[in-house]
Amino acid sequence: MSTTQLRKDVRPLTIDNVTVRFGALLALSEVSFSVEPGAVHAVIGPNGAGKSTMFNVLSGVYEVSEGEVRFGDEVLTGRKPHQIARLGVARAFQNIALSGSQTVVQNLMLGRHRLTTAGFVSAGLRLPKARNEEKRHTARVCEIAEFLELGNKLHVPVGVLSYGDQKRVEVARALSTEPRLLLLDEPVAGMNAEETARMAQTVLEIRDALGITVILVEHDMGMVMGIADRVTVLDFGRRIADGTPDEVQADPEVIRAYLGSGDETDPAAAAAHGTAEETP
Amino acid sequence: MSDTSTATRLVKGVVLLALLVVLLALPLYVEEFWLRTGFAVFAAIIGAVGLNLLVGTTGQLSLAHAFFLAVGALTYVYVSGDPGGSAIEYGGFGLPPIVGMVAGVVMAGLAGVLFSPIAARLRGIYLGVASLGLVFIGQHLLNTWTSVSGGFNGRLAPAFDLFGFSFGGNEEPYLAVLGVPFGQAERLWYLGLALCALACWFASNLLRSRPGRALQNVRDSEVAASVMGVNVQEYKAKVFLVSSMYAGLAGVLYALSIGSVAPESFSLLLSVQYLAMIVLGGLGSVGGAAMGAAFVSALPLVLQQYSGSLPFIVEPGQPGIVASQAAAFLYGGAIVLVVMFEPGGLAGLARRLKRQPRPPQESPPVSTTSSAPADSSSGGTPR
Amino acid sequence: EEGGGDTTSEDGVKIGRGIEGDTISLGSLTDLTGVFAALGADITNAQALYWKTLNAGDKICGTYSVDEIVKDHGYDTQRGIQLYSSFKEDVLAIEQTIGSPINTGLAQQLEADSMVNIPGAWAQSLTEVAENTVVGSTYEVEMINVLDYLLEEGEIEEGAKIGHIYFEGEYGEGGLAGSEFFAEQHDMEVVEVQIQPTDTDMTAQVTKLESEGVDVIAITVAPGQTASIAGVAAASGLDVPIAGNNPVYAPGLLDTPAGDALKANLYVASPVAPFDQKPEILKAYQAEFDNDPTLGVMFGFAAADVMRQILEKACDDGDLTPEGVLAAKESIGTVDTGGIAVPLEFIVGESPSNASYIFKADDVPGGAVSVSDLYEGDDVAAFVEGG
Amino acid sequence: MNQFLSLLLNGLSLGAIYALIALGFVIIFKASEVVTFMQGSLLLLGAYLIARLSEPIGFWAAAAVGIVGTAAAAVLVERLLISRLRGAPVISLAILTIGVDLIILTEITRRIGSDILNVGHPWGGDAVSIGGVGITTNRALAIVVAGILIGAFFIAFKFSSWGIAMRAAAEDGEAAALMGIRLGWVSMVAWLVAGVLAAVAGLFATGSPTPGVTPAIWAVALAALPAAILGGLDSTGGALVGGLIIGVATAMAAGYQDQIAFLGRGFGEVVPYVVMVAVLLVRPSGLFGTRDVTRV
Amino acid sequence: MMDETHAPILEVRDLAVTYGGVVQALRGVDITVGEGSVVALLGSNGAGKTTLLRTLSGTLKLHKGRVESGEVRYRGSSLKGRDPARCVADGLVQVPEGRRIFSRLTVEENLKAGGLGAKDKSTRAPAQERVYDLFPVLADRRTQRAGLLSGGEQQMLAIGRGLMAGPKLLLLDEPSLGLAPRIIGQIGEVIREINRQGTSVLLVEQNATMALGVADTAFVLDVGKVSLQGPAVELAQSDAVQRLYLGHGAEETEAAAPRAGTRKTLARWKA
Ligand SMILES: Nc1ncnc2c1ncn2[C@@H]1O[C@H](COP(=O)(O)OP(=O)(O)OP(=O)(O)O)[C@@H](O)[C@H]1O
Ligand SMILES: Nc1ncnc2c1ncn2[C@@H]1O[C@H](COP(=O)(O)OP(=O)(O)OP(=O)(O)O)[C@@H](O)[C@H]1O
Ligand SMILES: CC(C)C[C@H](N)C(=O)O
Ligand SMILES: [Mg+2]
Ligand SMILES: [Mg+2]
Repeated sequence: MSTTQLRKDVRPLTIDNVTVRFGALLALSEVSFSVEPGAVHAVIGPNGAGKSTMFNVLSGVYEVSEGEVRFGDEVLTGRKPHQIARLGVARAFQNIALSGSQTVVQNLMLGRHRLTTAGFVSAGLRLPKARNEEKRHTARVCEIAEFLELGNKLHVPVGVLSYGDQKRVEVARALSTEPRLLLLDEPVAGMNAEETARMAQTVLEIRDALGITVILVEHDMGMVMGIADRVTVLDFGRRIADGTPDEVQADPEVIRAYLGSGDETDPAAAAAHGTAEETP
Repeated sequence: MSDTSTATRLVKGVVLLALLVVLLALPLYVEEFWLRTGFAVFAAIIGAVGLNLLVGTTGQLSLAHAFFLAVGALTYVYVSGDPGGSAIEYGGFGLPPIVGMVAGVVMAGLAGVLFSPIAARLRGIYLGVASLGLVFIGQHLLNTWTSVSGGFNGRLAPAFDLFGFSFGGNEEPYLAVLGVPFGQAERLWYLGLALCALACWFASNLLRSRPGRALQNVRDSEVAASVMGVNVQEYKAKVFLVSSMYAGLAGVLYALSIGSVAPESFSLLLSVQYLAMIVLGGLGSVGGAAMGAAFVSALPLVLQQYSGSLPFIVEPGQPGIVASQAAAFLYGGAIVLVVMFEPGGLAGLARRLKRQPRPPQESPPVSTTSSAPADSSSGGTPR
Repeated sequence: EEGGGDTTSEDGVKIGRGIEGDTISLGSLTDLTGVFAALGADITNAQALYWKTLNAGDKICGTYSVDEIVKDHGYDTQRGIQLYSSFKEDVLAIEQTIGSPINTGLAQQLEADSMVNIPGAWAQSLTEVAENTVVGSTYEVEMINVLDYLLEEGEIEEGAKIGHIYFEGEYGEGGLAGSEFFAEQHDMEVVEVQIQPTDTDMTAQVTKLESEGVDVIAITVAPGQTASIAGVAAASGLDVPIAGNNPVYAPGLLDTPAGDALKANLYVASPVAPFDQKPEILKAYQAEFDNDPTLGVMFGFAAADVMRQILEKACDDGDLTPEGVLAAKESIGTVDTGGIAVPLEFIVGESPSNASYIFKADDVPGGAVSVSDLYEGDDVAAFVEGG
Repeated sequence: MNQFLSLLLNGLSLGAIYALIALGFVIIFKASEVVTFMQGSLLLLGAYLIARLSEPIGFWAAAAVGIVGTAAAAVLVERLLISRLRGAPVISLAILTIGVDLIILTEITRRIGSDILNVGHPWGGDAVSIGGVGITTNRALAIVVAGILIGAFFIAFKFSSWGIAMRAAAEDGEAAALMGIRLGWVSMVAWLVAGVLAAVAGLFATGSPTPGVTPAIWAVALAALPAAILGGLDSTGGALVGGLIIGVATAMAAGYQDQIAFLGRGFGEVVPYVVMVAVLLVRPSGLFGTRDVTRV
Repeated sequence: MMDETHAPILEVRDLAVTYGGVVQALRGVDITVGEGSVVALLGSNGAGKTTLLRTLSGTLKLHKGRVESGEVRYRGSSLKGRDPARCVADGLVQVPEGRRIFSRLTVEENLKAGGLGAKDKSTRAPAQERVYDLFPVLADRRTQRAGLLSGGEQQMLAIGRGLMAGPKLLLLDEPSLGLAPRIIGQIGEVIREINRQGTSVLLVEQNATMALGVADTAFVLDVGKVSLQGPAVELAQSDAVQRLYLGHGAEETEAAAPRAGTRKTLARWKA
C-alpha cells in the first residue's frame, strides 16, 4: 500500500457471490472478492473471462442473476446506472464510448453531470446560476484534461483524435465525475510501451493524489504487475486466483489459463501451435 | 485555439446582428405576400428547431411532429376562439389569445410527455414509423371530434392580440412607421420574428450547456450516458416535452398564419416536411434547422412565384409544363442537389464557407436502423 | 395597402382593384399537382378557353378583356392561403377555388376583401358566405334528385335499403345528408360506409353492402372509387342501380374493366349538362386540348359564364370595384347560362338551385348521356325549407 | 360468415400487393439501411408504362417493358445518386429519395392528367370463386405471384451468401469492401429488385377491382410501409406476414365498420397504424426483425 | 528465417498520402515486402500505419484520402485505382484496425462474409474449420450475435475472418489489440504458420515484442516517414525501439518520476 491519504468517503467494495447468466452461458459464476479502499486492484483473465461483465455489473449496466455488490453500506446491485454514478462510481469503457462530434471539454463536462444542476430552463435562459456553474466546472475539467496530457486538445472534437488520445479522454471523463471508485477497462490497449508507462504513472497519481480506489482491467502484464496492489484472476467466469501480483504471477493455474509461458516471443513455447493441431 | 474560437464567435455575432437588422427593416420594403410567407417561415423554424432537439440532438427519430403541431393549433383555436360554425358546430372558450397560445404550448408538451414512454421502447426507424401512427390517429381524432376541430374543413383561428394591441383582424391601434402603415402582415411578421429569435436563442443555449451535452451523449451512446449519471429515460421524456412545446408554438403560429385550422393540414406530409427541414438544414444545429425550415417552407412558393418566367413554361391549360409543375420539379431537384453536395445539410455549407476544421463525424449519426446510432460499444466501430 | 384606390374610367364606370386599363384580372386557386389535379386541370383549361374566346370577341362590357392569374396550391391549405395573399391585391374576383378546407380558411378574408369567389365545390356551408358563388345545387340536393329520379323511374321502390359510400368530410357528408333525408321521406333505410379519398379498392365496402342486402348504392366519392364499386358489385352479382353526386364520374372510367357495369347501373346528378347536350363545347375544347374531358370542363365554362354575367351586371350598374361586383352578384337574380349549368339564384345560406341534370354513362363523345332534362325531385322543396 | 370469408380473402389479396412493396422496402433497407420513399413513384411508373404500352405492343410485352423500365429507373437513381453518396447519413439518403419521388410523381401525374389509364390485363374484370367466395382473377393472381416471388427471395437469402453480403455491406461498408464484397454491386442489385417488385405490385394494384392507373395509387406504397415495419424491416418473411396482416386488418375494418363505429367513422384508415404500434410495443423490432442488441 | 533475395510481393515507392487535401499522413514512404516474408511495421499513434494499409487495400478514398505521389506495386502490377473487392480477389486482404466485425451478424455469418471474396469457393469450408481450430471459443459461439462477444473474442473473429479469404498478402492492423498474453503468443504463432503455408504478411503492431518476434524485417514509421528499417532482430536491439516500443527503460522513468515531481498532479476537488 502506498502512503496515500484516503478520501474520507472512500469505502471498501465487496463483491459477494455474483453470478451473471446469458442464456446458457455463465459469464460470471459465484465470484466473490473485495477491494480495499484506496487500492489499485487489477482484474485479469483470458478473453471472455467476464472482466467487462464484472464492470457492467459494478456500473449497473447488467443485472446480476445472483449475488450482491456493496460499496461501503450501499448495495449497488439492483440500482440503475445513473444512480450508481451518483454514488461516485465512474468508468472508462473498453470500447470508446465518447461523443465523437463534441470537443474534449464538452465530453469531460458530461462527466460533471452528476455534480451540476442546471436544468432545461436555467440553461436555456442562461440564468446566472447556470452560467457560474458552467464556468467553475469548465475550469476544473480543464485541470483534469491537463493532468491527462490533453491540455493542448481541449477544443478538438474527439472524433479526430488518435486512438491513444481518445483512451485518455475516456479516463479523463471518468475522472471528471470526481469518483470514489474508478473503473478502468483496458486503458492502454493500442498504446505503445512508452505511452503505456505514462498511463501507468497517471493511474498511480490518481490513486495517490485523489485517494480513491481504482479497479483496473488490463492485458498488459507489465503495467498490471507494476502498479497493482492486488490482483484478482477470472477464468470462464470463475475466480481462479486472488492475491498480490507476485502470488498471482506464480500461480500455476493462472499461468496455464492466462499468462502462458510468459515469453511470448518464443513461439515454440506458445500454446498456439498445439491448439491448432491438437484440438479434436 | 480559444483565440480563433472567440474570433469566430465574434464573426458569428456580427452576422447574426446584421441578419436581425435586415429582418427588422424588411416590412418597410417588401410586399404583404412576402411578409406572410416570412411569418410562415418563422413558424416553421420554431417547429424545426424543436424537432431538431429531438432528432438531431438526441437521436430520437420522430415523425409525430405534425400531431404536436395540431395539438398546439387546436388548443389555441379552442381556448381563444368563440363557439361557432354553421354546418358543424364547435365550441370555444373565447379567452384572450395569449392564454390560448400558452395553453397550446403546454398541451402540446403534455402530449409529448405522454408519448415518451412509448417512444422509449422503440428505436430508429421503428420509432419513426410508429410515431407516424400518432399522426394518423390524431387526424382521425380531429375529424371525429368535431366540437373541437370543426370537422373536416376545420374552423377559423382567432386573431392574436396582446394587451389590446392587435395582430390581425381590426388592425388597432393604428400604427405607421416611416409612412408604411403597419397592418396585419407587418405586425405578424414582428410577432413571428420575436418568437422565433427567442426560440432559437433558447435552443442554442440548451445545446451548449449541461442538458444539451447529456442529450447528445444519449444519442451517441445511451449506456455511456447513463453510466456517466444521466437518467436516460428522464432526459428522453424531457426532450420530448421541450420538442413538442416547440411544435405546439409552431402550431399556434401556423393557425395564425392560415387564419384557420383543418385536420387535413396536419398530415403525414407535414411531418415529412419537418423531417426534410432538419435533414436538409443539417442535423443537430439550430442554424441548420432554421435554414432548412426556410428552404422547405418558402422554396415552393418562391419557385411558383418566379417559375412563370422560365422559357419553357406554358400557361395553365396549354399542353406542356405549367409553372406549378415546374416548381415541383425544381423543388424536388433542389432537395436532390442539397443532399448530393452537402449530405450533412446546409449548415455544412455555411461551415465550409467559414472554413472551420471539419470533424470527421460531423453530422450526428441518426441512423434509421434498429440499432442505437453509431454506438461505439457495439464493438464493430472503428476507433 | 393602397386603401380605396378607386377611380372612374372614361365611360363612367367606377373601377378599382384588379382592373388595369382595359384588363380585368381574375384569380384562380386551383390544384394542378395535388389529389384533385385532374379536376383542377379541366376547370382551368375550360376557363382559359372561355376567356380566350371572349377576349377575341365581345369582351366584358365591350371594353374589358380578362386576364387570369392561376395559382396551384396542390391541395395544401397553407399554401393556398399564402397564394391568396400573393394575388389578392391584383385581382377583382376569383373564378375558381378548389378545396373545401381552403375555401373555409379563406372565408374571413374573402369577406374582408369583398372578393367574389366561385368555389370548385358544392357544399352547403359554402353558401353561407356572401362572396361565394356556388355554381350548382348543393351535394344534398343533388343526391335527393338522383334518388328521386330512380324512384320515379321505378329503379327503386318505397322502403328500399340504400347503401351509401361516402368520403370523410363535407362533400361526403353533404351527399349522405341528402340520402338520409330522402330515406326518411320514403320509409327507407341508409347503410353508411365511410371511406378516405386515398382508398382505391372498394371490395370490402361493397361486400359489406352486399351482405346487408341493399337495393341501391349511393356514392359520394371520386371517379376511381366509382369504377371499383361498380366493378366489385358486378363481379359479386350485386346488380343494383348506383346513384352518385357529380364528382363521382369521369369518362375515362368507361375504358376500365368496370365500364360495362357503369353503363348499366350508374346514374349521376350534376350541376352542369353532360356533353351530349352541348356538343359544341366538347368540340371547341377538343380542338384546343387533347385530353379526355370530364364534367370539370362544363363546370369551368359554366363558372366562367356566371362570372362574366356578374361582371357585366356590375359594369351596367357602373361599379366594377370589388364591392360593386359583390353587389352585382347579390342582385343579379336568376342566372341562366344557356343550358350549361342549372339555373342559379344566389341567396346566402341556400342551395343556389333545386335542379340537377341526371345522366348515365355511355360510349358517346364526352362519355355521358342525359336521361332527363333539368330534374327537380319532389322532396327538394321540402328539404330546402326544412333546412 | 360469408362476408367474413370474403373480407378475409380480399384482405389477403390486398395484403399480397402490400407484401410485394414491403419486400422492396426490406431489400433496400437490408442492403443500405436506407428507408426509401420512392416505392410509391416506382409503382406508379411501372403501372404507367404498362398501361401506356399495352395498347400498342400488347399486354405481355408491355408488362415486360414496364418491369424492366422501372427496374432501370431504380438502378439509374442508385447509380447516379445513391452510390455517389456512400457514407452519407442514411437519413439524408431517405430525404433524397423524397426529392426524386416528387419529381417522378409530378411528371407522371402531369402525363396522366385527368385520365384513368386502363392497364388492359387479359383477365380484365374476371372473377373466380374460391370455396364459394368470389375474388377477382387479378387479385387471385396477385396472391400467387407474390407468394412465388417472396418464396424465391426467401430461398435466395437462406441458401446463398447474398443476404450476408447485403447485411454486411449495410452495417459497415468499409469492412465489407475489405471482405471482397462489391458494395456498388450489392446496392445496385437491391435497387433493381426493389424496382421490379414495385412494378409487379403496380401491375396488380391497378387491376380489377381497382379501376386503373391514377396518381392516387402512389399512396398504396404508404400503406406498405407499416407492413414492412410490422414484419421487421430486415426480414423477408416479415414483409409477407406484415403485408398480409395489414391487408386483412384494412379489409376487416372497412367491412365491419359499423361494429367499430364507436371509435369514430373512418377508423379503418388508422387501423394499419394501430396494428403496427400495438405489435411494436410488444416486439420493438417488428415480428421478425433482428433484435437490437448492443453491449459495452 | 526468410531469404531476403525473394522477389517482392509488394513494393511501395515514395508514397505520399493526404486526407482532405490538408492532412499529410504519409510523406514519401518506401517499403518492400518480400514474397513469402513477414514484415513488421511499427510506429506511434498517428504515424500513418493505418493510412498505409488503407492505401494498399483501396479503402483510402472511403476516408477522403488521396495518393499525392508515389506508386504501389503488388505482384508486379500497379495497385492504382484498384477497388477493394478486386484487391481481395487478387489475394490482398486487410484485417482492419479496431475489429470492425459485423456486430449484427452471427459469428459464423461473419466468417462466411470473410470468405465471400475468395476466388476458390471450395476452400471456404476448410478455411472455416481452420479458424474454429485456431479459436475454439468462436466455434462455441457460432450462432451468437458477434456484437455480444467480449472485446478479445471480437478481435479473434476479426483475424479469423481475414484468414477466410485465403490471402496471398495479409495486412494485419494491430491484431493483438485487447488480447490476453497467451492469445497474443498464439497469434504470433498463427502468423508464422500461415506464412509457412505461403502467405506474405505485413504486420502493423503496437506490441513490438510480438511483432519483432515473428517478423523477418521491420520498418518504423515516424510522422509519415520511414525512420528506421532493417532485419527485425537487429532493429529489436536499437535504442529507439528498445525505449519506445519494447518498454525497456520505461520502468526507470516510472519509478523515478513521482519523486522527481516532474509530473503534473491533480488537486482534489472541493465543492
Ligand atoms: N450481453 C451479452 N449477451 C450474451 N453474451 C454476453 C453478453 N455480454 C458478455 N457476454 C459473454 O460473456 C463472456 C464474458 O464477456 P466479457 O466481455 O466480460 O469478457 P472480458 O473478460 O471482458 O473479455 P476481453 O478481455 O476479451 O474483453 C463472453 O464470452 C461474452 O461473449
Ligand atoms: N479520415 C481521416 N481524416 C483526416 N485525417 C486522418 C484521417 N485518418 C487519419 N488521419 C490522420 O492521419 C495521420 C495518420 O493516421 P493513421 O491512422 O494512419 O495513424 P496510425 O499510425 O495508424 O496510428 P494508430 O497507432 O493510432 O492507429 C494522423 O495524423 C491522423 O490524425
Ligand atoms: C370536387 C369535390 C370532390 C371537391 C371537394 N369537395 C373538396 O374537398 O375540394
Ligand atoms: Mg472486456
Ligand atoms: Mg492505426
